[in-house]
Parts: sequence; C-alpha cells; structure tokens
Amino acid sequence: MNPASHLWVIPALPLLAAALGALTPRGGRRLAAGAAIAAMAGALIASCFALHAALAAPAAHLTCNFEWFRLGGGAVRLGWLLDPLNGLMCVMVSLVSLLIFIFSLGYMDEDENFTRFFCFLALFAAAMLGVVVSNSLLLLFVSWELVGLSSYLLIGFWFHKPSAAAAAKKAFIVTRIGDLGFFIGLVWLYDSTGSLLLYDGGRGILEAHALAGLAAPALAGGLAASTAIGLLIFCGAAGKSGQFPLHVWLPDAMEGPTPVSALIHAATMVAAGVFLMARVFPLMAADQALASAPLHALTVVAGIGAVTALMGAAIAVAQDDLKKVLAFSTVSQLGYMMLAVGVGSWVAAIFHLLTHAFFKALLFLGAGSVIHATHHEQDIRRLGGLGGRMRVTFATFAVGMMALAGVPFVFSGFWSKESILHAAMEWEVSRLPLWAGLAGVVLTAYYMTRLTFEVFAGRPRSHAAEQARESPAVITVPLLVLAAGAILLGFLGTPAWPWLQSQLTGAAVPSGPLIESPVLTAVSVILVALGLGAGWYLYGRRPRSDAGAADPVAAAFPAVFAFLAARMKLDELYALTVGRLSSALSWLADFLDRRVWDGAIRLLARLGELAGLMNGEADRDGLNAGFDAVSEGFRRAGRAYSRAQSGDAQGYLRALAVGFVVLVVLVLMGCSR
Amino acid sequence: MNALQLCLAFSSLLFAVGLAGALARSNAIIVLLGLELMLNAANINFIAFWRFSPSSAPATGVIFVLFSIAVAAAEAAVGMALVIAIYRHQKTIRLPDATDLKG
Amino acid sequence: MSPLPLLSLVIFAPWIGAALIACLPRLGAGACRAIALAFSLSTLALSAVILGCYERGAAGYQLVEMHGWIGALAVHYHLGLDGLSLVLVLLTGLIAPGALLASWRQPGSPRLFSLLFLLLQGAALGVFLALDFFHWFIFWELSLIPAYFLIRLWGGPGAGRAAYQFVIYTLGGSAFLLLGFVAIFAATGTLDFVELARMGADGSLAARLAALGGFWPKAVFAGVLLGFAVKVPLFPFHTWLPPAYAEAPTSVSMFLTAVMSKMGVYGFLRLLWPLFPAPLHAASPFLIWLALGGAVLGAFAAMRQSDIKRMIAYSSINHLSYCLLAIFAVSAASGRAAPAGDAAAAALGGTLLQMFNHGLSAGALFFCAGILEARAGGRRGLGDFGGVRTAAPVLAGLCGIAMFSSLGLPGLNGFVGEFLIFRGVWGLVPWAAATACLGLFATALFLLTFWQRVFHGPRAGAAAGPFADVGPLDLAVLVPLVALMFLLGVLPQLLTGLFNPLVASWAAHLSLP
Amino acid sequence: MSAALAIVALATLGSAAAAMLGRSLLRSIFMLAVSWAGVAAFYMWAGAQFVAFAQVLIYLGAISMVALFAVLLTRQSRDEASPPPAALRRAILAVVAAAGVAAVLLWAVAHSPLAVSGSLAPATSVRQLGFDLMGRHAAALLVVGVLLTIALLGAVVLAADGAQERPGDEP
Repeated sequence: MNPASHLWVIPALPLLAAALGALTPRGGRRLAAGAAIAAMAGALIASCFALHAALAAPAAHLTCNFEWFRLGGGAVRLGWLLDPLNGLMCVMVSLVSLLIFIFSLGYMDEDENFTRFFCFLALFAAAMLGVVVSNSLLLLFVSWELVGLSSYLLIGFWFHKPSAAAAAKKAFIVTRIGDLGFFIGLVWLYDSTGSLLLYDGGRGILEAHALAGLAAPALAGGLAASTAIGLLIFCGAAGKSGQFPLHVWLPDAMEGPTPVSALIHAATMVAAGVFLMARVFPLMAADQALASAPLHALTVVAGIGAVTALMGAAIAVAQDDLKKVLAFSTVSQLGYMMLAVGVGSWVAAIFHLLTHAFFKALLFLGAGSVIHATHHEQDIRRLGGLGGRMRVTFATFAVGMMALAGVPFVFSGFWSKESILHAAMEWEVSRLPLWAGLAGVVLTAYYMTRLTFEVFAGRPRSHAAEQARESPAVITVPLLVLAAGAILLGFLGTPAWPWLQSQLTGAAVPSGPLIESPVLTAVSVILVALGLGAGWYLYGRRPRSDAGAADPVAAAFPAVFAFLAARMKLDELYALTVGRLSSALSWLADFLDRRVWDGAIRLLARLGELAGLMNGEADRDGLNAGFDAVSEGFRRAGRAYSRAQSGDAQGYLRALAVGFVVLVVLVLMGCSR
Repeated sequence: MNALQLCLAFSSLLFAVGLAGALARSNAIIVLLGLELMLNAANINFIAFWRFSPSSAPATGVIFVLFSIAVAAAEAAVGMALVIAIYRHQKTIRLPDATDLKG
Repeated sequence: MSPLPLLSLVIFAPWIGAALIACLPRLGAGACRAIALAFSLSTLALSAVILGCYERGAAGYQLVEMHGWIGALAVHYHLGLDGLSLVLVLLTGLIAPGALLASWRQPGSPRLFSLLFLLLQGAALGVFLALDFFHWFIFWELSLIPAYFLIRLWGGPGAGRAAYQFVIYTLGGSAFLLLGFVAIFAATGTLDFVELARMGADGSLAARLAALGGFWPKAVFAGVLLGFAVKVPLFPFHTWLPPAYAEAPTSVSMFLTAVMSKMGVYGFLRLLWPLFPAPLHAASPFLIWLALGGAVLGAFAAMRQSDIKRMIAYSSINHLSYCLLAIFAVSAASGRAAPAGDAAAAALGGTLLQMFNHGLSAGALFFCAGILEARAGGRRGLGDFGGVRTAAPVLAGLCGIAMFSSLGLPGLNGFVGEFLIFRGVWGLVPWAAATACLGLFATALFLLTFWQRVFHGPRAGAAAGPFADVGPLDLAVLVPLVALMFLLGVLPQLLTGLFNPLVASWAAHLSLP
Repeated sequence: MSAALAIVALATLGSAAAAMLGRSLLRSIFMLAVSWAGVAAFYMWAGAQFVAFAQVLIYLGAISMVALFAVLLTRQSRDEASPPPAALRRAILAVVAAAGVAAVLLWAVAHSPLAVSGSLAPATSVRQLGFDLMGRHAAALLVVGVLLTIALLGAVVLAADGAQERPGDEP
C-alpha cells in the first residue's frame, strides 16, 4: 500500500472545515471553530502517520500521480509526494496551526466575524498543506496562490480599517509580482520537459534525465535553461518569503490579527518560499556542474539571502511597533534561510525553518498576549513593566527571544543558526554571505534585547500597560507548548547527533563533534554576547521612563535611525518607480483609447463630414472639440460655400432640373456647331 | 415614331409629371410620391428597352427593374420615416419650412 | 442524422418564444417574463439533451442537419456542432437565463424586452451552429438589431450614442466581412464552411481567389479579418466596446460580454484560421503585437477607469486578447519544420476554456456591478461606494469569487485557461507570453483596487445608508455561476473532455498548404 | 397594340397629374395608386409579368400603405396652403422646369435612331428569372437584402421617439 495515495487527506480535512465555515452563519461560532480545530487535529495525526511512513524509507520519494485532464494528445498530471522533508513540514505546519487555532479562540473571542476568521484560517492551513504535499509544481502553484489568497483575506480581515485593506492589497500585489516570475518559470519548465511532476519514476523534473537536459548551456552567454528557470521560480519564493526587494509587504501585513501574523507571516507561509527552494533544490543546483556558466542560480539566491538577512536586522533595530520589529526580524531570518539554500545547504535551511517556526510563532503569540492584555497597544514606547504583571508571557517570550538571538547550547535557534553559518563558511564562491550572517547575529541579539527590555522592563508607561493582566489559559498553554518546542527542537540536528540531516538527505550523515568549527562558534557566541550586552547597556540599564523620551540610539545618530525607521525608504522608492510607471502606463493606455484610437475613428467620420461640407452639406453640429483647431479653416471655407445652400430641398431639385436642361442644350449646341 | 419611342415618350411625360409635382407642392409626402413617380418612369425605360432590344435572351432589364423597385421601397420607407421625424420636431411637414440645413 | 432536428430546435426555440410573446399582446408583465425565461432556459435543457447524444471522442461535426435550400446559390441549410460550438451553446444556455433574471426588476416594457432578448439569444445560437455562410451571416447581422434596441431603449444616459457607435462600428466591420465572402463565392461557388475549410487547407481557395486577380486573396483576408477584429474586439478596434458595455443595462452587458464577444473569437477559429491559414500565418507576427496591445494596454486602461462597468469592459478586452494571442501564436508557429503540437494543443484548449471562463466571470462581475448600481440609484463610480462588505457580506463574497476568477486565481476556473494559454504561447512565441504577463499583473492591480475601494474601508457613499444584501433572485443567478467557477477550477476535464478531440485534431494539422 | 399602350399611358399620366395637382392628400394617394396600377399594366403589356406583379405588390401594397400611414400620422400639420404669391411662384417655376425637362427628353426620344427588333416579347419565365437572380446576380441580391435591412433599421430609428437624442458625452 502506497502511503502517498492517502496524502490528500491532510489538506482535505482543513479544506472541508473551511467550506463548512464559509457556509456557517455568523452565529455558528462553536461549529466553525470546532470544525477547524478538529480538522487541524486530524491533519496533525495524519501528518504524524505520514512522517512515520516517510521515515521508514527516507531516501525513497513515495509518489502518487494521477491524471488531471487530457489535452490534445497528452495529459496534465498532478500528484502527491511523501518524503521526510514533506513529512516534517506537514507535522510542523499542522502542529503550529493547531496551536494558533487554539490561541485564536481566546484572542479573537470578541470579534463579530469569528466564524469567518476560522474559515479563512482553515483555508490557509489547507492551502499550506497542499503546498507541502504536492508532487507537481502546478499543484504546488495552485496551493501557493491559495495561500496568497488566504493571506490576503486574513491581512484584510479588519477590512473596515483602510490601512488593513491597503496592506492586504499590497501583500497580494507584491507577492503576485514574484508569482508571475514563478508562473513563467513553470510554463518554461513545462515546455522544455513536458511535465511538471517533481518525481515520476525517472521522468520527473527533479530527476537526472530532465535535469541533464535543462543544465545544458542553451541560452545566450552560456547560461543554462535551468539557471533562468531556477531564478524565475526563485522570484516566486522571494515574493512569498519576503526577500529583498519584494519584502515590503511583510511589515505592512502586520495589520492583520496577531494569530495571523504568527501563523502566516512568521511560521508557515513565509517559510513556503524556503521550502520551495529546498524542494526544487536539484533543479536550482543543476547548473553547478556547468563550470563555464557566468552565473549560477544559487549564487543569486545566496546573495539575495545575505542582503535580506542584513537589511531586515538593520531595519528591525529602529522600529517602535512591537509587531513590526518581529516582522523585520522574520524578514532577516528568512534571509538566513535563503542564504543557507544559496550556499548549498538546504538541510540547514530547513532545520532553521523548523526551529524558527516554533520560536517565531512563540514570539508573535507572546506579542499577541501582550497586545490582548493591553487592549491593542503595540507601541513599545508606551508599554513597559509587563514582566511582573504577565509572568508566563514574559517567561515564554524570553525563551523565544533567546532562541532567536542564538543564545548558545540550550536554545534551538543556536544550533540551526550555527549550521547555516557553518555552511556559509564552507562556501567557496564568496565570503560575503558569512560576513553578512555574522553581522546579522549581533544585530539580532541587540534588537531582541531592546524589544524585551522596552516591553517587559521598567515601569508601565501608559494606562493600558498599567491595567494589563495575564492572559487566560487558552492563550498561555500554546505559549508553553511552543516554548518547549523552541528549546527542544534544536537537539534534533546537532552535529553530534545529526538525525534531521540524515533523514532529510536520505543518507546517513556521520556524527561529528558537538562543535564543528570552534573558531566560528566562538566568534558567533562572542557576537551574541556583544549584541545582548549592547542591548542591555542601552535599554536595560536605565529603562525608559516615559513614552515620549527619545530612543538613546536616535539621540546619538538621528539620521541613521530615521533612515532605518523609515525602512530604508524602500516603499517611497517603489512608489516613485513601479507606482509611477504603472500609473503612467495606465494613463497612456487610457489616453490612447480616448484620444488616439477613438480619435482616428472620429477623424474618419469627420473626413466624411468635411467632404459633405465641401459639397454644401453643412453640419450644424460642426466639429467636435479636439479637431476644432484643424477644422476651423475648413469650416470657414464650408461656410462660404454653404451660402448657396438655402436648405430648401425643392430649390435644389429645381436647380437640378434646370441644370440638366441647360447642360443638354449646351451639349447639343456644341455638337451641332 | 415606333413603339419603343412611344414608350419612351410615355416615360418622359410621366417623369415630367413627377418632377412638376415634386417641385410645385410643399407637402413633403407628395414630394416623396413625386419622386416615386420619377423612379417609375425610369423603370418603364428599362422595360421598354428590354422589350424591344435586339438580343432578348438575358433578362437584365427585368432584373434591374426588380432591384430598382427594391431600392425604391427602401427609399420610401426611409423617406416616410424622415417625414415623421421632421413632423415630430417641427409640427409641420411643409418642405419650405424644413430649412434647418441652411448653410 | 438525428431523427429530431435538435440543433434547429436550439436555435429556433427562443425565436418561438419571441413569436409567442409578440402574438399575445394582452400578456401581463409577469407572464411575459415567465415565458421569456422558460424559452431562454430551453437552450440549457436542449444542450443537456445534446450532451446526452454527443459523441465525445469525435472531432468532426455532429448532429448535422443539411437540407438543400437555394439550389442556384448552392446554399444549404447546414447546421452542425463540434466541441467549439458545444462549449459556446452551453455558455449561452447558462448566461441567457441569468441575464433575463438580471432584468427581472427593470422598469420599462418587459414584453418588448423579452422579445428582443429572445431574438438576440436565438441569433447568437444560430451563429454558433450554422455551417453555411448564407444563414450564418443572417444570424450574425440579426444579432445586432435586438442588441441595438436593447442598449438604446434600456441603457443609461449615454446609451443612444453608445448604441449607435456599437452598431455602426460592427456593421462597418461586417460589411467588409460580407464583401469578402461575396468574393469568395464568386471564386469558388460555395459558401459551405466545411467545403471552404477543405479548400483553405489544401490551398485551392487561395489559388481560386488569386485567379480573380492578384490583389483579391489579400483583400478578402483583410476584409474578413476586419469583420471579426471589430467584433471581438481586437486592439485597436475596441473603442466601441467600453461605452456600449457600460451604457447597456446589466442584463445586456452580461449577454454582450459573455456571448456576443465570443462570436468574434468563434469567427477567428471557425472561419478565418481554417480558410486563410497562409495569410494568417503571414500576418500573425503583426497581429500578435495587436493582441498584446489589447492584453496589456486593455488592463492598464482598466486601471484608470472610475466607472465600474467600464472597468469590467476593459478587463473583457484584456481577457479576450489572451484568446486571440493564443490563436495568432498557433498560427505563427504553424508550418514550422517541427510543429509544436503539444504547445498548440495547450494554447487552443486554453482558448476554448478561456472563452467559457470569461463568460462566467465577466457575466458574474457585470451582474454584481448591476446590483451595486441598482442599490446606489444608478451611480456606479468607484468613489460612490465604500465598505460594502460590511453592509452586504454575501454580495461581497460572491463578487469576490467572481473577481478572483477573473484575475486567474488558481483553484477557480480562470486559472486553467490562462495557464494553458501561457503554456502554449510560451512554447510557440516565448517573448509574447512574457510580455502578456504584464497584463496579468495589471489585472490583479485594478481588480484589487476596485475591490478595496468599493468593498473595504468604512461604509461610505451609497453604502453609508441602508444597503440591502443580495436577494433570492440575485442568488439564483450568482450561485450557479459561482458554483461552476469552483467546479471548473477543480475539474476542467468536464469541459476539456468535450473539445479535446477537436483540439487534438487542430494541433495535429498545423501544416500550411 | 399601340392603342392599348396609348390608353394605358393616358390613364397613367392622367391619374399621375391628378395626384400631383389634387388638394386632398388622401385623394392624391388614391390617384397615385391608380397611376402605379397603370404602370403595372404597362409592364403586362410589355410582357414582364413578374415585374408587374412586383410593382403591384410593392407600390400598391406597400408604398401606398406607408404613404397613407405617413399622412395619418402627420394629420395635425399646419395647413398646406402657402402664402399665395410664394406658392404661385413655385408652381410656375416647377412647371417651367418640368416642361423644359420634358421637352429635352422628348426631343431626344424623337431624334434618336432607335431600332426596334422583333415584335414578339422576349420569353422570360419566372423560373429563369429566379436562376438569374440567384446565380449571376447573387451578390447584388445580397447587397440589396442588406440595404433593405439597414433601411428598415434606419426607418425605425428615425421614426422612433427622438426624446433621448444626443445625451452628453461619456465622462
């Protein structure tokens, strides 16, 4: 029995819940939420079974392909795929989703569109699981776009807020730009291989036969088709995963409810791009064999990843909104993952993806707990002193913060980040990703310390913060579970016991010493300590006294801080370039339509009228605007001619008759002469 | 004068009558009907030439007349519609009053 | 041959209904509407019967009816149905009753409206089923007259002008079409599509036209092309479309965009391409630019519209340009040493799917725009609304699904057709596919802007006061359409199965004479 | 034979003249119908039965009816009589012009060498006519069909209510 043939159950369960939620009237809160949570629990159990089956044979790619529809002589085929990568992602996604669904019960309790919220959440989970389990790039793309749709719906969940509506649109449009690249890559790939199945018993696009064909230097400049296709697919991944320069939507997406930020914009959806890169890694790496190619796809990925990692971390330093800090931190961490893929270690990327999913979901839910307790106060300058009031939240948030900062040995973030840095160090092409990664480490530790001290230390700086009380169990229990995950998950992939690595690659990875390269580890530990120390020195030593006080860094370097706080002005840059360009294009199209094409037709008509004028058919309406200038001369001439026109039809007829007679007589006289 | 010339004379006279009517009367309907008479006169010519033509095999004259009648029908329909339109605008169908197209 | 003349029944059933309404002058408004709806639904019912006896594996014409008619002109009463016609008949059957329901509460004489509408429906069906130019052209022209009056008499403030423009423009186009076919008749002595397609395939049509004079083959091709280009419309012959669609009453806009715009594409596939493979091949590099112009500039022009219906009209131009792009790309590639059969099959299959899908989504969008217009007392600017989703969540949901279907969201019907078109065009003319992606981007941009301004934000404009959600009548139209969007998005084989043999045979015979 | 022609011609001309002169519109139309019937009789005389049939059908059947409708629909028109001097002037000018045309035409007819062949009417069966129409003249037939359609459309448009004519341009 092929376990992959039952894989469709995993996305189908939440999809059913979503359909149920969509048809439930507003009052059916229990039904919608219950169905969604039950479906997620079912999906989690099914995922565990799937993972179990996948781990039984880690090297085998279990597939179940089927025909979607016939077209011409061929057919479009789709399929499901099961291997350890899928299995782990399934479990992670469904577990995090389940926890966040439960969290949402408490967080969204007062919202009047509660049922709709669970419907969208379930739709998202279904689509995300669809991305994970599909064995066809087409099916993956379908789910991919549905993920985008549910993200759109959830960011704009409070659609009556104009900012939320705008953020939702921005997210959809920006990711769509990337997706169009993905789409073209997909179409290109389909055209050159005739299939979109990843694994198909030797005929799939990730298998040797197809890759050999794609990796030939077919394009101008000795580029391989696989390089171009890989980069186009990377466009999609970059859009979804908030990579520079398509990251601009992610901070705005924080307009959505906090569980949404945690689930979609921290743990799962944004990681889908990294997952995609890992999934099609053989394709991305196909051009590595081509030594003469001027550009390798993975080099670009590594470069973009490094830039994103550094840029995200730098911007996060200067944000004042609790969720925006976390959002830019997500951007930065996603950059790390892409960097890992780019330097060839997709295993490290997935390792970091899994640990990041837990600790970032934890951080967001912790932030959600704070926001819930303070009645939607998100400005860190107006919070403060919550450590004593919300002990569970504080403790779990601190765990997440330390995992993210990479505090050594205990927390999962340390291990996954070390493996990325290690991979970057071993990359032969360039050292820049490593330097960027190390610079990111110190910034990460610094801004997370700043955030924690601003929110939890000192004394309350607003009424809302004074009133804050610990959140109910439905919120804190998921926090505790995630905190446990944020600590324990790291031990799955330590160099001493590389269980995760062996499973993902399907080949036994020999266990080595706990610390692979002591120098690198020492450097990164020192950097973490430096970041933590700097954060404590600036924000922890003397906590901010009131909300209006200036940030110590802003006081020292106002220009730099303002530039970073304005997100490096990238949004403005986009408004000036892409926005201007598209509105100019639309103006041009509209102008062509109204003036040129329509004008050409009218000109034809007017020419007819002019001919009429010359013949005396004076048109009372004259000529319309737009042609006045040209036609004024004709009009005058016509007016002169039209003196003869009395408007008396019978007069014309009479003139005709007389003219005829006169003409005949004249002709006859001419003949007879 | 042979028979063909008689026919042609007949048509000429009919044409002249139609023309006189179209010129003399001020009622648009009568004017239009005068035009119809002139068309009829032209048709008579076709038939006459066809009837007395040296090579009588092709029925061109007849066919031409058929088309001409069709066109006349179209013309009459549009003409009468015009009359009604003018009437609606001006409350009269006197042609001497319908001089909006005056230059 | 089928014992029952099914196809004639399909065409003439709406006309029988129209005659019935015309003959019963004392009919009340409700009875008129009921009769019209019943006869309009007949198409759907009959196409269900046709589906029953339709041979899915065959590529040729089925249920053929052929009777001698005008011997001297070699005109036969020749009807036939293949996958292409069947898809369009189904679409007509779906949209026409919906459009009638959309007019249910419309002021003005329901008697005349129903009568004209049924005439229009029958004429459109005739165009899709006739296989002889003689009556095909009669149907083609007859469809204009009721459309004209429907726009003129029930349209908005600018309807008179828009209707004139519509009729004059399309009549002008079809005059060239007619002249072209007169020349074809003079050259070949037949007007039968099947016969002419055979001649077109083996090149004898071009040879005979050339025998009339060297300039004729090109002139005839240009004339026929112009006739269809105006009807679809192909950029830049599209300027009649936005005012006509915008000023027409909702029901007529639905029918115009869903069915009548398909008549032009149908003409391209049924006549222009089979009859003139070589001239079309020669012209297609240029025509591809025009189709791209429609796809990209149409979408960008839509972005600038402030009138919702004009915006949807421009999106129609954009969507139909994809169909034309696919046809031209296939034509450009035909005759190559290695004909890309798979890509051509994808492009053509995508075209047929896109025709049907565009009918569904644009029809539904126009219907939603009509609801908004009715609620707002005739206003339909983007700025006249705000926060409608708060006031009318069900309408917002249904309209949103139609919108996402229109912008090609996977999982809904629009995606499959667009994917296949792009996949095919990429295989044939890659740069065109890449350029056309700009249109996809702009479509998303303007549709989401529309959605944001009308449905999101605080309640404003017409939605500030009491604003009713959809009623049962609206649901009766929208729910089937939306259900089909989901169904065809997941199971496109329901549709592709009908025309796949046809597409396969097209793709297999791409050689030039 | 010429006598028959003369009678038909006189009747036709006479009724046509009466129609053009008559005061009453209704009587004019009636006289015109008579005149058209005379033309039909002429066609019969010339052996073109089918044309005669068409003449009766279209002129007597259709055009006279259309004219009648037009008369009835425009009943409220102000009195036909123009101020006498103007009407008189127009009438005189009309007669002069018509007489001139008639004179020219008659002179041309009388002085042209018109040969007459065969006193027998050429035999044209309706069947043959049909073949001709659908065969050699098919294109013209199509064009005329379109013309009629458009004329019909135009007539309806013109006669339709013009109240909503020329609204403002689109925004």
